[in-house]
Amino acid sequence: MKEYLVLRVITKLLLPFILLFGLYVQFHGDFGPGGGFQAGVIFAAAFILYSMVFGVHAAQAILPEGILRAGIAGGVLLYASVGVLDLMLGANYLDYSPMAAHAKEGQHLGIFLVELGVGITVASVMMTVFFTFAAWRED
Amino acid sequence: MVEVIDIIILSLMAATVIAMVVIRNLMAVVALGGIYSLLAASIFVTLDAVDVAFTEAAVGAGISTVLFIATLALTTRIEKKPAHKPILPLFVVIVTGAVLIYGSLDMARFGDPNAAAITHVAPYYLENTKKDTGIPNVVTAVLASYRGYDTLGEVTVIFTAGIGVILLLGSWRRGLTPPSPHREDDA
Amino acid sequence: MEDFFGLYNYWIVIFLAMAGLYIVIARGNLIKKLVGLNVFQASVFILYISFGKVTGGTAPILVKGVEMYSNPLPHVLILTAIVVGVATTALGLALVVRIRKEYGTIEEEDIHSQDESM
Amino acid sequence: MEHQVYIALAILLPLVGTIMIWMSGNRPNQREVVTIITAGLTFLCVLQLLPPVLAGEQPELIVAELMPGLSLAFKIEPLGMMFGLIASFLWIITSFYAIGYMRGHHEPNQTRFYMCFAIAISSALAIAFSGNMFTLFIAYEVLTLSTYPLVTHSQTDEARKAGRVYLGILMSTSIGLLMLGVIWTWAAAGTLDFTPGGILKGKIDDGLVIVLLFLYMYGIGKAALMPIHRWLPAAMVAPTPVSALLHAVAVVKAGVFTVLKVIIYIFGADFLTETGASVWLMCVAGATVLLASLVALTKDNLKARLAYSTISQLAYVVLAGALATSHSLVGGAMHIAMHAFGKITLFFCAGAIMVASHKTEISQMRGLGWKMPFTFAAFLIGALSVIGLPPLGGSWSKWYIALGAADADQLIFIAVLMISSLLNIAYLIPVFARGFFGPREEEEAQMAAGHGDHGGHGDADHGASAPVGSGKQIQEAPLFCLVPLWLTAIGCLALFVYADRLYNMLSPIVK
Amino acid sequence: MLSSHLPVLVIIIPLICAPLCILFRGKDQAFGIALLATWASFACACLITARVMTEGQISYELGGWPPPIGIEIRIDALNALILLIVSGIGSVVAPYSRNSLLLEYVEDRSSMFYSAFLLCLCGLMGVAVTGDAFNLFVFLEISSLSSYVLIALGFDRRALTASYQYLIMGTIGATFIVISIGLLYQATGTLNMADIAKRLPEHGYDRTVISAFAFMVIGAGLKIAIFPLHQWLPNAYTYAPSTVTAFLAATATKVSVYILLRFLFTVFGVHFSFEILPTAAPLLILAILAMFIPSIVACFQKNVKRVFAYSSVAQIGYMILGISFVSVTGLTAGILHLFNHALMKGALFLVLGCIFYRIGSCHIDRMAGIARRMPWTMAAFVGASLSLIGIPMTAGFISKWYLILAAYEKGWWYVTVLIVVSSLIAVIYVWRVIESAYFREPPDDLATVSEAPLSLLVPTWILVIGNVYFGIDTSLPVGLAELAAKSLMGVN
Repeated sequence: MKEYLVLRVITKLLLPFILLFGLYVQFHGDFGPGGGFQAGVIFAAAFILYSMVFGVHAAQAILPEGILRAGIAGGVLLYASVGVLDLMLGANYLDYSPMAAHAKEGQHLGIFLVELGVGITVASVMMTVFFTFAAWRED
Repeated sequence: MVEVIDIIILSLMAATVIAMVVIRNLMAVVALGGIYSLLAASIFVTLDAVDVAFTEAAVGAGISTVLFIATLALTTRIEKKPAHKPILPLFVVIVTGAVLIYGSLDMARFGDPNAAAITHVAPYYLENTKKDTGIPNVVTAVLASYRGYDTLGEVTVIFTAGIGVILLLGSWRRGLTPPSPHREDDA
Repeated sequence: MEDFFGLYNYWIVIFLAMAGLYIVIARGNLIKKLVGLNVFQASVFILYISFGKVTGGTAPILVKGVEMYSNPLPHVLILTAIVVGVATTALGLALVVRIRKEYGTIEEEDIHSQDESM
Repeated sequence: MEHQVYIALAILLPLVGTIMIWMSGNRPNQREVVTIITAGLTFLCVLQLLPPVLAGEQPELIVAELMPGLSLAFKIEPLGMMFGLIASFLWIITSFYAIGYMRGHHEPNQTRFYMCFAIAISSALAIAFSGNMFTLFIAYEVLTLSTYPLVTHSQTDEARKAGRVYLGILMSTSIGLLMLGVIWTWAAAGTLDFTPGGILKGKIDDGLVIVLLFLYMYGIGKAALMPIHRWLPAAMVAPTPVSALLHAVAVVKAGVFTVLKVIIYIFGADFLTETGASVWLMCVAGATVLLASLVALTKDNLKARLAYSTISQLAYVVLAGALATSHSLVGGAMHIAMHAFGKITLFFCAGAIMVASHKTEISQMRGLGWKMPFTFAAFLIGALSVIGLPPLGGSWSKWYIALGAADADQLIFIAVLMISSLLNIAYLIPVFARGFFGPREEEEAQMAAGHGDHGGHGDADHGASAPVGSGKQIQEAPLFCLVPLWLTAIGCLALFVYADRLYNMLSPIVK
Repeated sequence: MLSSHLPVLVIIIPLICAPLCILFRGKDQAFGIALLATWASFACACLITARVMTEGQISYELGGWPPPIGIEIRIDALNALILLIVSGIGSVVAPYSRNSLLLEYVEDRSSMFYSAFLLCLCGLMGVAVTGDAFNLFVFLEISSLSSYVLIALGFDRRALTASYQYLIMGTIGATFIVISIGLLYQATGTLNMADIAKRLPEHGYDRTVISAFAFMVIGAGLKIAIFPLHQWLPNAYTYAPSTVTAFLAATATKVSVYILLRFLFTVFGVHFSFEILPTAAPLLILAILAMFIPSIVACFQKNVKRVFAYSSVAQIGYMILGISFVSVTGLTAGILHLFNHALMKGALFLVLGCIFYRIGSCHIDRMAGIARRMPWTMAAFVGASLSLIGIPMTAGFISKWYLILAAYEKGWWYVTVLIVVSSLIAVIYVWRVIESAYFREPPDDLATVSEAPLSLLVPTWILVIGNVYFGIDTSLPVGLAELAAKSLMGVN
C-alpha cells in the first residue's frame, strides 16, 4: 500500500487519538460506559489499522511477538494474582476490600487492577490473532 | 417512542438477516454481518445497555468483521449453491422457534418493572454499588467485583482463543504428515 | 392484543435467532456457518438485554436524581457472552483457514467427498 | 487356622507357578519341572484339607467384601472337596502326559500353554472351594477366559473360529443368564452363601422358580446341556491334553459341579421337588443323554465321538441333580469322579494313538491294537467304566442315579439310563474292536488314504500326515503318555473298590 | 487457614499455571509446571472430597459477596466425585502427554499445548464446582474452546474438520444452555442454582420454565452426545491426538452429564422434571437406543480408536439409563458408571496411544500379533476391556451390577435383558481386537516394534490397576455415588 500517501498520513495522525481514546475508555470505565474489554479492543484496533496501512511487519516491529505473548499471559496473571493477593490478605478470592485501608478504596483499587488485566489480555490477544491471520500465506 | 425506534431497527435487522440467508457472495454476507452487529448495538442503546452497545459495536462490527475479511482473503469469496433442499434444518429451526415462542408467552411483558428479573437480585446492585465500591457505573462494578469470577473466566476464554489461534495457524510451516512412529532403533 | 404489544419484541428477536440458526445448520459453507453462528448468538444477546429493560428506566450509571435504572445484571452477562462469542469466532476462522489449506475448499460436501475418496 | 492357609495356598500356588513358568519361558525342562512341582504341591495342600472335611468340619476363608453382603469367600464342604481332589490330582497326571504329548507333537507357544493350564486349575480349585455363588461366578469367568487361549492354541483359522464359538457360548450364557440369575437371587434372598437346604425357600414365589432355574441351568454353559453344547465339540481342535483338561478335569466338571452346588445349596433339593420346577430339566437332561449318544455313534473322528459321549455323560449329572433325591444327588456327585477318570483315560488313549500313529479317524485304526496293546487295553478299561460295567467305578454312580430315579418314581429315566448304556457300548466298544480285529497294515495304508479326506475336526491337520505314520513302523506310545493313562485306568478300578468311602464322604451333602 | 480456600484453589491453580506455561517457553519448564498444577489440583480435590464426606456440602463465596449477589462455589458429593474424576484423570494423562508423538509435532509450541491442556482441565473443574448457572456456562466455554484446539492438533487432516464440527455443535449446545439460563433468570430473577431451585416452585412451572427445561436438556444433550446428537463425537475422538482423546473421553462427557443431572434433579427438581413432565420415558428410550445402535456400529469399525469412540456413545447410554430410572439405586448406578467409565476408557485410549506411538496406526489389521511385541501394553488393553465388558472383579462389573439391581427394583425385566445383551455386543467388538492382537501372525514390518516406553506404560497401568482396585474395594465410588444420588433425589 506504499502509494496511498493520504491514507498513511491520516493513519499516523489518527493513531495517537485512537490510543488516547483507548486509554480513556480503560481508565474512565468506572464512571462512564466502557472498561477493560472495550479499551483493549480499541487499543488493538489502532494497531490493526496501522498494520493494514503499513504492513504487518511494521506493526510487529513496534510490538514484537514476545511482547504480545507476554501481554496475553500477563493480563490473565494480573487478574488472577489480584485474587491470590486477596487470599494472602485473608479475604476470600477476588474480595478486594482488604487491599486498601478502607474497604471502598480496596474495591476501587481491585476493580482498577482487574480491568487493567482484562484490557492487556484482550488487546494483545486481538492483535496476535490478527497478525497471525495476516502473516499466514498459502504455500 | 422507544418502542417505535425499537421496532424499526428490529425490522431492519430482519431484512439484513434475510439478505444474509439468500446472498451467496461471502464478502457481502460478512459486510451485512457487520451491519447486523451495528444495528444490534443501536438496539442495545435503546435498551439502556450502553456498555453492551459499545462492546457489540467494537467487536461485532469491528474485530470479528476484520477477522472474517482476513479469512476471506485467505480462502474464497463465493459460496456454492446449496445442493439439496434443506427440509430437516427448516424443521429443526421451526420447532426450536416454536418452543421459544411458547416459552415467551408466560414471560413478563417487555419493560415490565415488576418482572422477577427486575425485582429480585438487581435492586441490590443499584442500591449498594455506590456504598460498596464507590463506582457510579454499576455494570463495571458488577462485572469486576460482584461477578468478578465470571470476568476472570471471560479473560481466560480470550486467552484460550489466543493460544488456540497461535497453535493452529502458527505451526503451519511444519506440514501435516504424521511423524514416523517410534521404533526401538530410533527411539 | 396486549400480549402482542408485550411480546412482539421477543418474537422478532426469536425470528432473528432462528434465521441465524438456520444459516448454521442448513448451509455447507464453513465461513457462512460461522456468520450464522454470530447472528444466532447476537440475537440471543438481544433477548437477554430485553429482559433487563425497564420502561422509563435509564442506563445503569448512577447519577443524582435518577431513580429508575434498567437491570444491569443482563448487561454484565452479555458483555461476557460477547467476548466468548468473538473468541469462538476467532478459533472457528483459524480452523477454516487450516481446512482450506488441507482440503483446498471450505464447502462441506467437497470435504466429505474427499474424505470418502481417500 | 492352618486350614485357611491351605485353602489360600491351594488357590495361590498354581498362580505362583504361572509366574515361574513365565519366567523360565525358553528353558523347557525347567518350565516343565516347575509345572510338575507346583501340581504336586497343590495336590498336597488340597490333601491336607481332606481330614477335617471327613471329620465333618467346613474350613472357611473370607478374603474380601466387595459390597455389603457380597464377599469373596471360600468354604469347603464334601462336594467341593471331592472336586478339588480330582482336579488337583488329575492335574499332576495331565501335566506328565502333556509333556510327552506336546514334545511328541512339537507344539508352538508351549509356555503360554502351561501358564493358562495353571491358571485354569487355580480357578477350578477356586470354584470347588467357593463359599458363595458370587465367588463361584468370578472363578467361573476366570476359568472361561483362561481356557480360551488353550482352545485357540494352534492359532489356525479353524482354531480361531473354534475359540469364538467357545468364548461366545460360554461368555454369553454366563453373562447373559447366569449373572442375571445371581443378581436376582441376591436381590431376592439378600445373600449368596451356599447354605444346606437352600436360600430361596419362601423368598421367591413358586411360579418364578422355573424361570430362575432356567437362568441357572442354561447360564452354566459349561454343563453343555443341549442345545448349548456346541462349544464342546468345537473345542476339539485343541491339543489332546487340553481336551483332557476340558472334559475330565476342569471345565465341564466345573459346569456340572456348579449345577449340583446350585441345586443343593441355592435352591435346596426339597424346595425344588416341592415346587416341581425341575421336571422340565429332567426331560431336557434325559433327551441330551440320548441325543448326544446317538450323535456320538455317527462320528468317525475319535475325539469328536468322545466329546459327544462327554455331553451325554454330563447330562447324567444334570439329570441326577434334577431328580434331587438324596440317592441321585450323591450318585451325580460320584459320577463326576467316575466319569473324570474314565473319560480322561479315553482321551489320553486318543492322544497316545495320535502321537504314535498320527491317526485320528476310528476307521483308520484297524489292527492298531496289535501295535499299541497297552494303550488299547487302557482304552477298554476306560470305556467299560464310562459304560458303567462292574468292576469299574462308573457302575456305582449309574446305580445310585437309577436308585434316585426310582425314589422320585420317575421310572422312565431308568429306561433312559439303560438305553444310553447300550448306546455307550455301541459307540465305544467298536473303537477297541477295530484295534484288534480286521486286516493289518498293508490295507491300512490305503485305508488311511481312503478315509483321509472325510471325517471330523482333527483330520484336517493330522489326516494328511497319516500315510507317513503308517509308512514307518508304528510302535507303542512314549512312556510319558503311557504311564499317565494307565494310572487313570487303574484309578477307574480303584474307584470301584473304594466307592463306599467316596459315598460316605459325600453323603453329608444331602443330610 | 488455606484449607478453607480449597474450593477455589482447585480451580485457580491450573488457571494461573496456564499463562505461566507460555511465559516459560521451554518444553521442560512448561511440562514441569503442568505436572505440578495437575497434581496440586488433584491433591486439593482429594482434600475437598474428604471434607465433603465428613462435613457434607461446602460453600465458598467468591469476592466475599453472599449468593445470590455474588458467585458461589458449592460442592456436595456429586461435585466432589466429578472433581476427583477430572483432576485424577488429568494428573495421570499429564505425564503421559510428554512422550506422546503429539509433542514432537507441535514441539516448538509444546508450552502452548500444556497451557491449553491446563485450561481444559480448569474449565471442566470449574463447571463441576460452580453453584452459579451463568458461571457454569463461562467455564463450560473455557473447556470447550480448549478442547476444540486440542482436538485440532491431531495428525490427520480430518482432525480439523472434526474439530470444526465439534465447534459448531458445541457452540449451538452452549447457546441453548445460555437461552435456558436466560429464561430461568427471566422467571426467577436469579442465577444462583440453589436460589433458582428455591424460587421456581413459588414462581410456578409455567410455559417459560417448560421451554427453559427443553433447551437445557437439548443443550446438555449436545454436549453429552446423547445418542441422536452424537455425530461430532466419533470423529473428534478418532482423529484427536491419543493423549487428548484419553483425557476428553474420560472427562468431558462426564462433566456434561453432571450438568444434566444438576439441572434435572437440583435446579428443576425431581417433581417438575419427572412427575409434571414425562421425561423419564424418552430418556429411557434414548438410552436403550444408545446402548445398541452405536455398539453395533462399533463392531464394524476398522480403526480401533473409532471402535471405542462409538463404544463411548454406547456407554453414555448406560449413564442416561441410570438417570431414567429416577430412583436412588438407578442414579447410584449412573453416577458410578461415570466414575468407572472414566477409568476404563481412559485406560483404553492410553493403550491405543502406546500402540500408535510404536506403529503409527490404530488399524485393527496393523495390530495383528502385536501382543508378541508389546505384551505389557496389550495386557493393559485386556484388563481395561474386561472392565468394559463388565467381568467380575473389575470396576465395570460394579456399575453393571447396580444398573441391573435398579432395573430389578423397578421390575423392568426387559431392561435387565437389554443391559446384558448390549454388554455382550461389547464382548464382540472388544474381542475382535484381542483376537487380532494375540492370535494372528504379526506382519514382518512389526519385527522392529518394541514395547512402549515406561513413561507411557506407567500411567496406562495406573488406570488399569484402578479398574481392578475399584472393582474390589468399591467403598469410595459407591459411597460417594450413593450420597450424591440421595441428595439428588432429596432423600436421606
